[in-house]
Amino acid sequence: MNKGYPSSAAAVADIPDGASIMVGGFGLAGLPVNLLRALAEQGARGLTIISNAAGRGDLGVGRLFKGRQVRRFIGCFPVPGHSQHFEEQFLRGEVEYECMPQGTFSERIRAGGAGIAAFYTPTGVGTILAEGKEQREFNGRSYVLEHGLTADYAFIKGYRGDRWGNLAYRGTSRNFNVMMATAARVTIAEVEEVVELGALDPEAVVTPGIFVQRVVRGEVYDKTWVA
Amino acid sequence: MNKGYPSSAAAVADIPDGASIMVGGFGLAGLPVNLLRALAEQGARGLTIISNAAGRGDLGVGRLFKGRQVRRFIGCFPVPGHSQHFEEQFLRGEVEYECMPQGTFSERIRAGGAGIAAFYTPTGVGTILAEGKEQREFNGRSYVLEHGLTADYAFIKGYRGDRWGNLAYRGTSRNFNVMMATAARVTIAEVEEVVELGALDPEAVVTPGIFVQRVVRGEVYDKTWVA
Amino acid sequence: MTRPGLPDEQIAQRIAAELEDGWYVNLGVGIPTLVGNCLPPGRDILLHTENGMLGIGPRPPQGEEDIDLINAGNQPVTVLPGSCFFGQADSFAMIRGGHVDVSVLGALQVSERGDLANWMIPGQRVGRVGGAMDIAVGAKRLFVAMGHTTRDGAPKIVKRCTYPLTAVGAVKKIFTNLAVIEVGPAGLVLLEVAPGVTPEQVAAATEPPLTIAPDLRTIPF
Amino acid sequence: MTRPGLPDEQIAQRIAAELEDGWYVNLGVGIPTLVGNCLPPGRDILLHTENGMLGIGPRPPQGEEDIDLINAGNQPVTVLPGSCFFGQADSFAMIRGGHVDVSVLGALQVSERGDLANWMIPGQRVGRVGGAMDIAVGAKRLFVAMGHTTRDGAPKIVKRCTYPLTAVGAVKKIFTNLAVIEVGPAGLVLLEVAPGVTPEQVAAATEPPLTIAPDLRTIPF
Repeated sequence: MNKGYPSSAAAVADIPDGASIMVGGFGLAGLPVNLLRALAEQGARGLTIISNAAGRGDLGVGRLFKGRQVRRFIGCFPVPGHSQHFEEQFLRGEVEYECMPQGTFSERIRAGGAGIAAFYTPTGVGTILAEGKEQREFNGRSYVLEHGLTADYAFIKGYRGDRWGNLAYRGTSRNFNVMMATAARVTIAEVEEVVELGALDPEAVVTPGIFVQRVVRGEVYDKTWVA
Repeated sequence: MNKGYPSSAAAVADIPDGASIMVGGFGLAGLPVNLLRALAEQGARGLTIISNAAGRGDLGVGRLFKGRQVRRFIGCFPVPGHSQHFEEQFLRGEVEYECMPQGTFSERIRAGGAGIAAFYTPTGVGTILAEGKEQREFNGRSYVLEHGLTADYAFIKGYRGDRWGNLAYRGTSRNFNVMMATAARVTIAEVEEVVELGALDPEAVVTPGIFVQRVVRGEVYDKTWVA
Repeated sequence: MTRPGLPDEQIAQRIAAELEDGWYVNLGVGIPTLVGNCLPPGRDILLHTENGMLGIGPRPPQGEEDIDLINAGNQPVTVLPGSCFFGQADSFAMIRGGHVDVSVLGALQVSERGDLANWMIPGQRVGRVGGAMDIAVGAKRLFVAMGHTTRDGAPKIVKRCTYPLTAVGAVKKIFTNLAVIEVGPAGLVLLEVAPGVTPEQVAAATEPPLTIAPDLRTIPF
Repeated sequence: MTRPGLPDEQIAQRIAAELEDGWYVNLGVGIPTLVGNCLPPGRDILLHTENGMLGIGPRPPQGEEDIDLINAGNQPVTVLPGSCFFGQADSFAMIRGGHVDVSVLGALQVSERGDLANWMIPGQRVGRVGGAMDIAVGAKRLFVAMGHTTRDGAPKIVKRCTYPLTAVGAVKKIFTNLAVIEVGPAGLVLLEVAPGVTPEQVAAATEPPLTIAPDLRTIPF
């Protein structure tokens, strides 16, 4: 078993038009920049993008909006003044947008990966984001029914990975990557370093390889801090 | 902030009659033997014990059954021929028993700790363990509604811990400890070694201290293999 | 016109004084973030950030920022002895499961029964909710930190929120430039006023009626 | 009377031959556990144990057992390069989420539509279900490994299970001392017979009707 791919381009080559893709990362931490760049070049269109944010200028999933590759965005936080490609297309009615609370977003993805069809969360009760959703009381408190979320692909970024797909992260770069890895039919992980089997501390593997179908060493990381 | 307690006895001293207690461990791995011993000596009665197994002879929660401290057992797998104290009392009608699938047990505890009131799982559909429970179809498949589970106390065992309650584990000793830590009002962790703040690799902390209220170095560990 | 009462830093300082040893605290953006700069010495107060870290340390010196070490406001942070990391689902399990002792959020409006509106302006078409709704319902205590009125002087503490809600009945205490107000079962209670501010001034800047606490005091510094 | 057909080790060996490179496999107790001893060389087959480990290695030599390294059958295991550990909720997320390629379980009864009964005997009062129900519904493929009949010769492959069910319509293939049988949409299909065993013998030991596969073969060793 070797899940290694020679390049980001090779790892995303088969993604068809209309695919749904989860994209990890919060800020630049854990953002799979190389896979996103490769997908922009590959050119698949009509995509559903499931991502916390909607990109920052051309960065992150912003690049996919810029290239008009996205039909639908499921997320929580298009950054004001920065997610302009998304915003313009959404306001022109060219892109659909499903907005949800970040904890619900995280939990829906975890549920999708864990075979849980739906769950009751207290988040959002009494707000417009719960409108039209089933509500129910448990022990005198109101909860909203939310459904598990899965996707065709997940783009995630680890720090180190091995050929079985085991991943270790660094700092706050785990964020959405951890759940998204579990919830896609094909999870593609880019890592800064591919290491030998056994080189990762088994106590510090955060994403077990069972959740990862493809591993690629990301070509370029610019780790310069941008305020 | 120092969550350290001087002894297992001190850590369990305030547990009242009638308390509900989650107990981690699978086999001897991650079994909080010192806390259980202390609770047997402390003598609280009428307890609800939430534990995968029901003890092996006097070991594990078996000791609590032997001392007739338990009124109700919520679990998955009383070991045949080994959980005799539990079995005798259950068959005589002295102890109640709620049996559930291990994955449902794990997920109910995780949900309890995560503020999820209830969830739909495919496990158990069509079996006697789903009888009387709400069932519902999602995408053509049947699911059973299960509720989050919490407790007054959790007894868990880590390998190393610090005074903030951060815990690292060893091998297969994480098992139920990880979820149970999150689902009790008071989580009491026994560890083999209490280390300085910062001595644990922050990438390998499995139970963040936020979930732990008390930490104690376990007095005695017999790590001899017993077939 | 200069805003009367406390500057943002002092609102943050007043909130920080409220935090007890051993508390786990989540801070939103704006004034809440400033709370992290004035934690009372001698207490272990652990900052939680929903993007996956507990025990966040202060902003690093310029040039030492690390893109893999940020808080939910996308600001660089540092690691302390005792810090740890986790994924977002675990992070919101902490929040929604009631493990965070207090969250401090900014607000556009707070109602007299503790409803919070802080994520969207009426008519705004692009929603960006982030973690606010989860944090508002999940924390053991929800504090709000904000200017007492809008820049135009309109009350932000209102009978009913006219802005889209973040959570219903969630706010426990409100810290503003003018006052500290508790959301009690029978309505709002004025606990403290800023130095030089009278209860009447606070009442005039607040839409719903205020009960004045019998032990009303001036915010001490 | 000696049981005809294959001994348990050979049933396990036949199942092992079915496992493909890169598969994640969960093995129940009994015959399924033996599958771990005869994994085909040259394939990376990763064993999952629901108590929280992926990539379990063989039993250590006597005296080197470690109580912190066990499988779900409470047997000692070892760590391989590439192994990792996790808690039980994550472990069952793997199972229930359909990430495990195949699970092999023992059975008391299997019905012609793939219902599985393997956790309780009718009238038994102390239920001990363990992870069987989750594993049965969650694995991508569920294989059963068992003796073809009870010790008294009664069929264990039945029209309808009379024992309490573990899961409905979950079993894909049955491996016994006599045969390999597939649970197809139109009923049971006899794919292979053990050396020296005839299709008629298998049919006689099986309650529901068997369709004989056009390419029926003898289990090769």
